[in-house]
Amino acid sequence: MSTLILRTASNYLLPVLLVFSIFILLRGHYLPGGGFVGGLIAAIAFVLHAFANGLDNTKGLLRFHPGFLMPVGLALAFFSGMAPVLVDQSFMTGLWFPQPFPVIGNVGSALFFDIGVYLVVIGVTLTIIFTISESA
Amino acid sequence: MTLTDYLYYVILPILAFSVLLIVYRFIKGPSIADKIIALDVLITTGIGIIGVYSIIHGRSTFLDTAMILALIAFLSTVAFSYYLEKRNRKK
Amino acid sequence: MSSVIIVILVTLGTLFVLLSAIGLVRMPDTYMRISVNTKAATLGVGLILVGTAVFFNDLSTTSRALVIILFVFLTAPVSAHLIGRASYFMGVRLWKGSIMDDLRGKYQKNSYILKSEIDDTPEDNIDHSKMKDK
Amino acid sequence: MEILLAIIIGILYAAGIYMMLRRSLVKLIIGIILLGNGANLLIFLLGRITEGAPPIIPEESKVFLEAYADPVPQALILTAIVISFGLQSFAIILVKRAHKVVKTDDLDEMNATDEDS
Amino acid sequence: MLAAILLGFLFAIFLVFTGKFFRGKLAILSALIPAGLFAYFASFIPQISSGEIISKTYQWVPAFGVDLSFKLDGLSLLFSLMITGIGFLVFAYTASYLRGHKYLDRFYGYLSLFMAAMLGLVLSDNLISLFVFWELTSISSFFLIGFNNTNPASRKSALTALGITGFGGFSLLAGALLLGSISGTYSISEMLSMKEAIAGSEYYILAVVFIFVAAFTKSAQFPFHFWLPGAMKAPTPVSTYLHSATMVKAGIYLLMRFTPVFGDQEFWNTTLIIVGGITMVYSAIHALFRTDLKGVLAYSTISALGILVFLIGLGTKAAFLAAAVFIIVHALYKATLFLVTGIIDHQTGIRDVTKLGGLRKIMMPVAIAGILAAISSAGIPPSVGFLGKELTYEASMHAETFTIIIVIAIVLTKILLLWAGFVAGIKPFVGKLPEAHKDVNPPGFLMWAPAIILAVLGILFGIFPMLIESALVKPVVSSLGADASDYHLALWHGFNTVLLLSAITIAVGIFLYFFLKPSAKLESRIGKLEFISPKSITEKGTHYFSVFSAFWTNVFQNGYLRNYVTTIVLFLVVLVGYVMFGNPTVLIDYRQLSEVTAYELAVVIILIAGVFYTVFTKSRLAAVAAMGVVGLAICLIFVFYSAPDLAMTQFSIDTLTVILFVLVLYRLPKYLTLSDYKMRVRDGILSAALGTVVCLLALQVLAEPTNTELGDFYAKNAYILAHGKNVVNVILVDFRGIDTFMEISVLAIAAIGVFGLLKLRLKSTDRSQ
Amino acid sequence: MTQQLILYPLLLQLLLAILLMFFWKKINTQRIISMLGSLVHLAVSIGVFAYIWNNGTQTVQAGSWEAPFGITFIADTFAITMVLLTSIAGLAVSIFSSGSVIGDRLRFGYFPIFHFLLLGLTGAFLTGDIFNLYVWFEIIIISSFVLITIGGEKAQLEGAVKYFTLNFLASMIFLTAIAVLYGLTGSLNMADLANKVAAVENRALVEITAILFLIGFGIKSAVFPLYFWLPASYHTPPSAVSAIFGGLLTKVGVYALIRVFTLIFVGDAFLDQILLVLAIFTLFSGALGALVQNNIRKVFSYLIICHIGYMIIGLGMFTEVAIAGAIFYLVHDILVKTNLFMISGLIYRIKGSNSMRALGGFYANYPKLSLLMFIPLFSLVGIPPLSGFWPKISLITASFETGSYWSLAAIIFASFITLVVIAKLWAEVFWKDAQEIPVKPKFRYYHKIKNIKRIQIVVPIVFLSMVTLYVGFGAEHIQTLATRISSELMNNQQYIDAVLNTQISE
Amino acid sequence: MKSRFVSNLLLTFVWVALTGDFGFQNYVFGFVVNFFILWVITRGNSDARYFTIIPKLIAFFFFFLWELFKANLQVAYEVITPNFRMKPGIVKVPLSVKSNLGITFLANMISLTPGTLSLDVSNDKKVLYVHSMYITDREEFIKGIKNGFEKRILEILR
Ligand code: NA
Ligand code: NA
Repeated sequence: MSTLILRTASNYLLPVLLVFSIFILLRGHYLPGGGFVGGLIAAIAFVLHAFANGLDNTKGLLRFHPGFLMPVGLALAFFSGMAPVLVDQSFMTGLWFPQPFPVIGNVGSALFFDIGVYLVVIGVTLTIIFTISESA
Repeated sequence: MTLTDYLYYVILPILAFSVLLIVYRFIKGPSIADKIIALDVLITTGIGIIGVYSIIHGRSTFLDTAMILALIAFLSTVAFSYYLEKRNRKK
Repeated sequence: MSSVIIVILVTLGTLFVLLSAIGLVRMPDTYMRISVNTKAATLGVGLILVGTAVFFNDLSTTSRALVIILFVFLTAPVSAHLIGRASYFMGVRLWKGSIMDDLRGKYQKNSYILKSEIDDTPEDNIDHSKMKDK
Repeated sequence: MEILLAIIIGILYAAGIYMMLRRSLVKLIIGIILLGNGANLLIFLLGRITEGAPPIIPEESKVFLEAYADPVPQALILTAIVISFGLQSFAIILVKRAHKVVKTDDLDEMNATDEDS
Repeated sequence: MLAAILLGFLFAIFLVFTGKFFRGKLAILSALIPAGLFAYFASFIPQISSGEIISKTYQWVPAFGVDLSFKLDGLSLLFSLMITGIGFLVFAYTASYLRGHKYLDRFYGYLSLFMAAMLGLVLSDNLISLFVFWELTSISSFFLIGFNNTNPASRKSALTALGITGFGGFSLLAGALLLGSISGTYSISEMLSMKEAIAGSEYYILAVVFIFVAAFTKSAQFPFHFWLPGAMKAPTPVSTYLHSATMVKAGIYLLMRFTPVFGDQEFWNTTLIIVGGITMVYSAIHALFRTDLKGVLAYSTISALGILVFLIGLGTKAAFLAAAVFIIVHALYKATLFLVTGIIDHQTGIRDVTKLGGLRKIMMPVAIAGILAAISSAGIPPSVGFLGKELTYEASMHAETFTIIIVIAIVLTKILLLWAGFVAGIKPFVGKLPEAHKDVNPPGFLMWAPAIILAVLGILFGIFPMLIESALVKPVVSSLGADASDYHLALWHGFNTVLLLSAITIAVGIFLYFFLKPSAKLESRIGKLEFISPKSITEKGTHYFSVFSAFWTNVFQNGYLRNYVTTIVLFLVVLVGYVMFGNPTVLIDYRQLSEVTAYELAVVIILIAGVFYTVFTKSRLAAVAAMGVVGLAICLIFVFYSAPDLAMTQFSIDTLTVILFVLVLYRLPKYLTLSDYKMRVRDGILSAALGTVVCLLALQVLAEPTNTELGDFYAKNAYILAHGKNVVNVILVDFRGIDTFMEISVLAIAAIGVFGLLKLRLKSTDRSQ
Repeated sequence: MTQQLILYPLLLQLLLAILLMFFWKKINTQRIISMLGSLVHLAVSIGVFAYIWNNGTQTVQAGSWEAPFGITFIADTFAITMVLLTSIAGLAVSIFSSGSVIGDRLRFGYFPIFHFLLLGLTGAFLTGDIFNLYVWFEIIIISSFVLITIGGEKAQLEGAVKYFTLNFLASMIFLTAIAVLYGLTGSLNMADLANKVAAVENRALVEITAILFLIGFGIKSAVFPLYFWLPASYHTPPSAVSAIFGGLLTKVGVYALIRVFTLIFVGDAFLDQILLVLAIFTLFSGALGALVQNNIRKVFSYLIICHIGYMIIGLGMFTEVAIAGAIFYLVHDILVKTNLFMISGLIYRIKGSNSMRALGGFYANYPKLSLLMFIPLFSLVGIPPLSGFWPKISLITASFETGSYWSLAAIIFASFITLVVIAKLWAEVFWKDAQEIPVKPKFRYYHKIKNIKRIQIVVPIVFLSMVTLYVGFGAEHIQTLATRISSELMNNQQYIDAVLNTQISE
Repeated sequence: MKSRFVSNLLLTFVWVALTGDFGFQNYVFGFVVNFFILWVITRGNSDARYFTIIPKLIAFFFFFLWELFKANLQVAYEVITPNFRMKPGIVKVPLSVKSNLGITFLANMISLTPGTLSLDVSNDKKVLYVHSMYITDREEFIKGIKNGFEKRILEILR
């Protein structure tokens, strides 16, 4: 859509939404949120940007095909699930750093798993929507 | 009457009534734009309801949902407008 | 004390929301319905959320309430603009009591390029007065 | 409220199937979405509903101090919603492609693969 | 013994890989296999005639109680010798008959496969392994009948034969398993010792019926007989080997094998007499109306098989004796006649008996074989056929009931068979040689020698019956559970009624031969009755059955998605409704349910309004927007009932769905009102019924006690063990993390699918690749 | 590491799927990874199978959360047999795909999705958690949606719309059933459910739940009157896809039915009766359908339906013998149906058609291939001693023992029609003279493609035919296996004990 | 480079506000998070100055809130009284602000105040089309906007 107002607004909303998405991702273990919703919000930020600025501009921002995030995210989830197997524990057993980290709180394999979810969701949503837009 | 009772028996019913009015407009239309704006207002009202509800139950957690509503509702309006523009252009 | 503030804020907010709902039902054309709602509901919800912030009276809730208000105020006018312009080129008429329409003949059909002056290709532009009633 | 929810669920199931029984591809998708919502709400309801007590442990505590809603149905529904979303997005695109390639929106005209024997 | 049976299989497999060497001159070497086997089985004659039974068991599938146990007694020895002996001649004959044929190696492959299967069948003592071999004979027969597979008629006959014998096969399987269930064993020998138990079982009749169907189909008994004339499409060696000498006798073998188990029961005897009787008369009459030599032979074969069934049904010692002899008789003369017919066909290209004559001038040895076989077939002394006929008459006259009818039937049959034998064995060689056949080449030695050998044996055994008496006939009778040690085969038993009947038979038969010539006219006359024949009834039945199949298939698989959905939903509603309303104990408990508040009511109302609007609006965009209302309402319900995570997710996903819809929608056409009012009402009722069922189900479940063990465990351990406070999220990433992992995998797969659907455009040349 | 053993087949497929996504456009690399990976998977499955065979049922608690709180994975003989069969069929189809699926499809994620499908199957077999089973089913169906539409040809899309809708409906019914089950018992662990469902007093509700599962799984396993999606779609995708679908997709539905009805909903006469009736009609309808088809892939599709009836009838009769028959049939059917669809692909490669009317002359022109194809075709018929014959012994015996004569009639009827159908197919495709089919320009006919591709197409057919021959001639082994599975299933307490009495190791 | 740093700092504040944790560690963490985001969207800030405006915006916000409240009462009166006394129409308002941000800001402010709705900006950015419910006089109306919101916005932006 060629509207200046939307274009301007979306350019400001993009970083805000991305910050918000990471916020939602990291707090998910304590409060509502998590990788899934976080990923959706990040994706929505880019989609909004694409609506306003055209798909090519948004793709230019990303510099790689969003689909690439899917295997990356899945691999991250896979290795966070496999890590315990390497120390002779059951698949997807939570491994935790003994001390909580500042801000994020406890860091463990579950967090990496959630980040994997986050990446996959971004990759999936953007792949779907970008592909449709391109072929529309 | 406590604050909770006031919110529960006065405020929420008013908001509920507003919701019904908005849905009336949604159904009546007549233009698709009316429906879209009604949906938009409905979601905004929903944020208000969640705000009041979180006071009643003393759980600020519900505001997180309201936050998502506020952010994302915008996108569907954008999408609808995008559709209307594309559809008209196609003709 | 805070309880009184909350009641005032929430009541006012709720009334504004109700107002916007009534406005949505009563206003005679789409543009005015958009116009009324963009503010009344926004303001109403804003007030309610301030009330919420006051109620919880902690930083995390307050900041969240503020973020919501910010989002709502940031997006509502943009939404209104998008729906309003879409209505115009979809052919939604102004109310019969309207007194002027400076947009007439300014939107180019199909491309929706909006001009600041009427140019010499009127047939390419959107003009509601030339549209047939449904 | 449970009764109303049960009725809503019934309506969602009925509406979903009704839409799936229409001949339009778009209605088919809408039906699928409605049915999916019905199923999710059913899990929610049958997991028993609790008002205003999200299963989130209070900040200062390590365990719940008061009543909380059963988190299990919520987790199940979250998974189910996301899966449904995947299926629905695929279905929407499938319908788009099918419409383009088969050149009809009428499901009744999509019966070549059953007939050609 | 296993090796003897496997030899044929191994040779068949061997041929698959080395076949090209056996297409030419080396083909004759194949005959060494049946020859060797014949010698092997012949070496058992002394033991068997002295009353010994040789058995050997190899383990195969003990889990099923199936083993490869073989038993060589009189009955199986006779059949083994026939299989290998005639097999040897047919193998040799084939080398000449199909000389230079492109697929000669395959033919030998099938033949040896068949031979092996047939040997296995007659030697098996385990009923299941008998069935295994039984089916293998059907399959190898399928390939042999369809050998000229580019000919549609050939294919059709092969299919018919397989269809009917296959059907019989399943019957045999059922019978075998039923017998196994009754007796607790599949060993036929052990079943023999349980004769009383089996006969007394409530399943006796059923088991017998299963065995009958198997035997009757295989041995072409009325009304299953018609596959056999059809099977004459096969090359003549096949007709000779399978369809006169061996395979068709598998049914006879089965009946004989089970005579000691099932025999002496009224149901058994009566059925066999009736079926055999009808078959022998019916098909003997039919033989009269054929002009094709192979047709004549086919019907006379069926008739002969009928006689055998009939004799088994009589169930007396005399009958068994007659049957044993007649099997040998028939194998010898019928095989000869087939070989002869094959030679005629091969040399002249004609099988129409009305067009043949005087061939003795060209192929004297063949003529001799034909005439000798005809004599044996007619039961004219001193052929072995005379022996057979005498014994048959003897047995018939001692039938317990309806003796007169039985005797008349058998005499009539014999007269007609005499005619048939003469037509096939004599008529082509006598009279004038047609001009067209003046230049016909005489057949090679390999062709006529087997015919001569068989024909001569037919006479030889008649003159010297002691050659077969103790070696073959008596052991067979004792295998059937009768003792015939006091009986002696002889051409001359003095003047008696039997001799009189014999004389009448021969006289009338020869008279008939001179007065009734086969003609196309006669053939077309019987053709008019064809519509009531079992064959055409079956064909018609098959036709209607396929019409019905198409109907049934199309009723369900009619191409309309909505009908499929209707069926499934209807099925669900009916089944669940049946249980729900059929159980009065199911009650709804309203007391436990919570009250409704104003805002909840409002949300419910907008939800319902949204749903109805979605369903009934005529605008697609409005429907999508209305789904937004529904989504919001559900989101609020999730908020009210303590599920903020759910509310967030639900709302985000709804929004994304809207975006997807919107991006796709304007490419799609507008709604059309496609279904009529009636259909909408019908669908409405069905949907409402489903909705009601689900709603009631939900309420009933709510009335049941709850168990929150799972949630409590999660709540207790979420922070302490899993270091999280949002229990829902902890479940998602930890307690049930695999669900989540797979859920994102679903998303990734969907995205790949969408990507492919939209981006992949096959080049037109790549379509359908 | 050994205690995680039973997860290895699953994790390996997951790893393969993810790894393949990284090699998105490098199709040759994908081919090699897929084939080698499948080979390793087979080796691993054999290893795990041997372990289970020797050491009995094994369980793993994912995330180390004790049952019934975490997700349980359990490999009893049944599950691990299914995993093994999946890996056999998977290896065959992986090789076949390398040779027969065109590059364009491979460039759009064919192999990753293929391995996701195998992952879903493996997961569904191994899981001991009802909701987790739902999730695996979803992996399976979304993968199958993608595979059935990949390439987006007209017929594919038409079939896919129906395939999607009805499978989605099945998923929703499954989900509804889970909702009710959770509402009744508050549990998701199948072993735990077995105990809790038995304790529910309101038997009518239990029966309704069972019916919901029956219908949900029944749609997936293509039982009458729920099978419509199958004949509408199975012949439309590339034959490699049909092969894995035909072999395994409906079978996972059957697996779930058997699992649920031997573990959770046991001993309900009404349900057994319904199962029997459905099975009889399934046998009947599938047979009639196969009889009237002309496209060989459609013939096979209807035969899939028909033969599902054998397995359901075994479950419905519910005796140890009957279930052993069902299991044996399952083993046989997976191998043969996979092979048959690959064969239809080979036929298509050779002649460019799958229509019986248009085909012909195979026996004259391709005698060795014909002979090869003979093995699965007539194994399917159950010509003894080929594989399809043996389970009928158990099934027929069971129908005598339970006095279920309708079952007997249906079994024989279906066997007979299968015989007729395959014989007819043989006569048409193999015996009949070669027909004139217009040559498709640029079609990659079998005689035109590279040798390596031809090998990739034929080798899996030979491989599966050999396995099928083993099943037939080594029936003793398979029957021993089937009997062991059957007795494990009939004694569900051992399953329950294996799950609920597991010691959690730290 | 500098503007990037400023943006980063401002977003860090947004982060801190969102999390409600004003500890030093959270600032550091927020800075890292936002650094990452800005890295992802390198191209996203063609208007490099925009973040410097935020404080002024917040001041403006409170002024605006009052305007909003006042004008809302007017609409409220209109909505709840039976008769309409409106004189609506679309007016073309020439623009003095030139920057995208300024135009957007102005248009949004106009929309948020009662009775007026910014419909669209011409592609040459010269005029803003505004729908208003109460147009007594076209020139008066244009003047009101130009002297009110536009003037303040121009001040803020300079
Ligand atoms: Na979450
Ligand atoms: Na908004």
